[in-house]
Amino acid sequence: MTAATGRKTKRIRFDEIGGFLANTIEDGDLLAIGGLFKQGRPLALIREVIRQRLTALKIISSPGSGFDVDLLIAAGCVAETFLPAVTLETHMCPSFRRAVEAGTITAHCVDALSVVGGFLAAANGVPFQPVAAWKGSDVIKYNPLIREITCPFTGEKLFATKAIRPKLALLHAQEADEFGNIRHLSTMTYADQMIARSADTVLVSVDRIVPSGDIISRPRETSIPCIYVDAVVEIPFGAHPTGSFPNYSIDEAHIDSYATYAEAARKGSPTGDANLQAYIERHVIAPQDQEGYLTTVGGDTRMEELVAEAQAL
Amino acid sequence: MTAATGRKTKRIRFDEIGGFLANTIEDGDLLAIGGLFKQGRPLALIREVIRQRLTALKIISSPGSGFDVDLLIAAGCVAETFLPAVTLETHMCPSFRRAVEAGTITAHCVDALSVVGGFLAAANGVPFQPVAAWKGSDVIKYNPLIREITCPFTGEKLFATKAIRPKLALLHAQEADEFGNIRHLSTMTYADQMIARSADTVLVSVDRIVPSGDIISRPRETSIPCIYVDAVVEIPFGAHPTGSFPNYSIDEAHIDSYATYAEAARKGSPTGDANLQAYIERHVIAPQDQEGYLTTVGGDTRMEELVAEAQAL
Amino acid sequence: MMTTRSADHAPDYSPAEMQAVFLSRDLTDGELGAAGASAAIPMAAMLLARLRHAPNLSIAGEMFVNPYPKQLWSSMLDDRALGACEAAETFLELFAHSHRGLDFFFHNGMQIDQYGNINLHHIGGTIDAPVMRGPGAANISYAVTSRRFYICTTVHTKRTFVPKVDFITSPGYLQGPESYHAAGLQYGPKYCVTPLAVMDFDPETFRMRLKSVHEGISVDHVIAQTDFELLVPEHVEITDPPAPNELQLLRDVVDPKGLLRS
Amino acid sequence: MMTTRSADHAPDYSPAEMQAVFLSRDLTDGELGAAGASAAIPMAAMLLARLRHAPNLSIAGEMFVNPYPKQLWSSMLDDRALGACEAAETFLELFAHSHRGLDFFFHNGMQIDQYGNINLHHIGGTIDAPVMRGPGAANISYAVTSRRFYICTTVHTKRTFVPKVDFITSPGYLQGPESYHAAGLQYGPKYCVTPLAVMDFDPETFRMRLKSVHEGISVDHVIAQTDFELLVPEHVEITDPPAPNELQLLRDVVDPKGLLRS
Repeated sequence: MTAATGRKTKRIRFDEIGGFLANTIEDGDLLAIGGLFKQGRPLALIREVIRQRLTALKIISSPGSGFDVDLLIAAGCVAETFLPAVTLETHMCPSFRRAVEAGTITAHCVDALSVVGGFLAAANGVPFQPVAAWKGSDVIKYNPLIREITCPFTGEKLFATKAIRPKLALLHAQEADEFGNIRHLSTMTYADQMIARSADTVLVSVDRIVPSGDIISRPRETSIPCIYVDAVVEIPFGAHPTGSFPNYSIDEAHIDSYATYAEAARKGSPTGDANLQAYIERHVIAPQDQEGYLTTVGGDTRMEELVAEAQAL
Repeated sequence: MTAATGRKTKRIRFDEIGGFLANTIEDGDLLAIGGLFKQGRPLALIREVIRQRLTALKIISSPGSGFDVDLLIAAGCVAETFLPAVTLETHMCPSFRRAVEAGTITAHCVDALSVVGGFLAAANGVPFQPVAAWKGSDVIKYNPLIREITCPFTGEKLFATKAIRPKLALLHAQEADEFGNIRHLSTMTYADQMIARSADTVLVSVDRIVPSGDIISRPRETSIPCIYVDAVVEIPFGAHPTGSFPNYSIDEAHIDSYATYAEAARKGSPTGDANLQAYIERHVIAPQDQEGYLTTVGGDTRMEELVAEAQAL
Repeated sequence: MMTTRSADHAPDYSPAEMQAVFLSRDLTDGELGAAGASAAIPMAAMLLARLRHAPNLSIAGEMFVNPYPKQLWSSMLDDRALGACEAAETFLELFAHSHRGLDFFFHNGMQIDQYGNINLHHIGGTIDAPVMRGPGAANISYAVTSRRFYICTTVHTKRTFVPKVDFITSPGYLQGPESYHAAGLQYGPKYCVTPLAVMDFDPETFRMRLKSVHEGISVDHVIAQTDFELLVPEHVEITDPPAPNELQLLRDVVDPKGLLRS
Repeated sequence: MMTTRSADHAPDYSPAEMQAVFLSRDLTDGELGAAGASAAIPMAAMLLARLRHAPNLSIAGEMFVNPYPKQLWSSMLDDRALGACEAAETFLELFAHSHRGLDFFFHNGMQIDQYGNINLHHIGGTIDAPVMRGPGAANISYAVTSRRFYICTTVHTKRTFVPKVDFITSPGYLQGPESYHAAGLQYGPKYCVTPLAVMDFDPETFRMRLKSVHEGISVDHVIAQTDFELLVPEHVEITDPPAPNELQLLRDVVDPKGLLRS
């Protein structure tokens, strides 16, 4: 038996992303971001969120985040974060630090188990996930996602973390078919599968759309089935400057250059804010499409380097 | 960087299975069985459980079971079952029916969510899993694994199913390396991964041991990492008469022939019990090794048919 | 209490084919549904719907998404019966289905009662000391998480269609509206489809009601095979038989080995 | 309060290499351990142990099992830093680690106090209105689920080694035995390893105690860089320097690009 004819595609074009966002998320909503730290972050989609001038967003992610969250904060899109760790690893996140210290955003005090447990509970269709850890940490004193609970079998005290249901999840993967079956080729999938199952709406950027027959030939390798995906868009180097292994590596130099602007702005350098906003204008607002963006970050030459670095691993 | 030298193998020989069982499970313990219904059931390992004359076992499984459980009951190994569905699909399970109706075993009234939730809770290191379903069913009135619980966030009443920690899990997969990294090639993995994470000890039979480098070359395809596996044994056609796709299909004819013996015994046919025990003697007790067993079920000719059937799918 | 037409000839399709075709027509494009273990008719219904009028129907059991089998098998939960799939999942998905829920599910039963409750556990005695112990049921949560379900059975006799099941494995409408609402149930069986007839449920009393009889089957025969008072409207239709193109797709593509005719 | 030996020459290894070598020696064959995000030294320690004396050591973070990287990277949680692996997992494993637990884990901190508590959240002010907001910590559960942990930091100054952390991101021994036991904690930091020295914890008071200073570092210098009263025994050893074969394996196989020397 072969695939039915007349099946609707879930593939959208790059220039339809803005419209998709307009229909699925509003100012103040909870937005979930896939990937972790500098890998598999849907940066092309994040840049469109900024271009849409969305504001007062609540941001959640797998437990590690950095560049994209900092950029969203610098662009004025964020009111609250539910992020266990926010770091560029080699630097702290300047715009995040600045905004939290200035009190312009609320950085909720959460950890990995509360966030992952919240995604897991939502994916499992239950209102909470039990957690048996956390003794002695101040994080639990301030964490808005957790409550104490008593085990009905053993009587032991433990914690419950609340189900998290983002309004929209933005993910990046390496491959998908046009019906929204997603395939990660990277070793690390992080929380992408759980996030897809927990969110009301899911938009995934991929490096490459593959034929449906290719997906069907290897069903074990589908990481997120189409039933959890609302739209898929092919964006070459769509995770840049984060990596999309095994296809291309992390552009550390670009992240460092952003961090230099953002750190100068944080420190109150006279030209700091202007330079940071110029970065956003140049790399986020001005480009009309992904090709335009890639031109601003080194174009084919730089992308070939990142591909080569990934291949050498 | 390459694999360290001096690493201990987890591979055991067929003739070491008995000793492994003797060291890891006792009469009355909770034994978990992987696979589902007629696929991926570790029958060669189950036959060794019978040869070891283990008794009064408590049996748990993924939610669907049949042939192996019926055989264990017919051989007198079982005191209690925690099995949502027990069926040969085309027949009911005769020995199971007979034993429950005669009151010689206790068949606890459980369902899929309670069992899967119990494995999930154990795998997650928490004492219970919340479940938001089950309204209106009599199963919850008799299910020993569940209690009512109140959500600490919403106040809603729901259920908790208790963590299940089997003493030993027996699983079957298609491939593994000698260090116990398991790879399912079948489309269906059922609850094998959760069972491996929930059990105290895990023994896996596989169709084929592959080089460690093969596992490392495709890490996404490792279904159960070595840290959850205590021993692995290569047993060609080790799931027979259940299937191990894509390598070999289900031997329905053999299962039917067993069912005929068991059903006659259940119905009290004069030769019923003797014929059923003769089946066990011939196929379980007498064979000295897997080759000996395979000879009793049609040998190479029959196995080639089952391989061909799997390849034709 | 009469049928509108009667058939003089034996139908050229099997009862199971009639059941599959009827059910397939009730499935809507874009829906998400699943079936349990012994599910040849439900699988045929879903595959046929996907081919004929619902290309965006998603078939997602607990552990796979959108199978493309080359033929029907009596089981639905092994690799053989799935053929190729768009995704292979695990029992973790059992919980995931609780979140977004399903649009439809199919149930079977050893006993089915006048309120659409289903029993797969025991007949006679008690659950701890049954006269006859059934297979049990893998999954009883769909009464809560599936927005509708179908009862589909290959046996329609007084032994299976009883006034009150000995054990409620999966609830239908319990003992009627009061108990149904008191239990907090929101969904229930839409149709009960047997080799003889199609039944629905009276919206006032939640009792089973004859909707149509299959070609060649009399209303009296259905009543005689049912051990409770089946609600029978003045006018009972004959189930619309399989159209040629339905039968052709069913036999050529879905069930080339003729499992539903055996 | 004197060192047993002093070194006249600059060591031919870096402080980070000393830390990695010291930690590697404390890892035992057959153990299961993990490290967090910024973990070049812990990763080096585990890889070196696996090569030298612990071939059955399992390295399993939340999302991978037994990586074989070709070189060290500053992160440990991306494909680049893992190289090939024996298994790729997901964040579901975070919970799985709670079940069997880990034998060891590595922590870092913006502030570390005399009881081994770690702060990655804020310095000054409050968590809601911090003077300086840190990155936070991905995972704080290992204080409960790991049977021991190491504090490993690349900075040993009075700013990092404070009497009391402003915020307990991950607990060490809290405020000593009474509070530690009252909180129900069972495990804690074994060693605190810095570019200057190795500290352990006094079994009576749970306070940090100097164990050894690295070659070329004086006890007084460590004291001067620590903003709380470090317990100092009569006799402080010099940390056993890397043996030639340790350094060779570390540089040739684990860290061929010299990340720990940069």
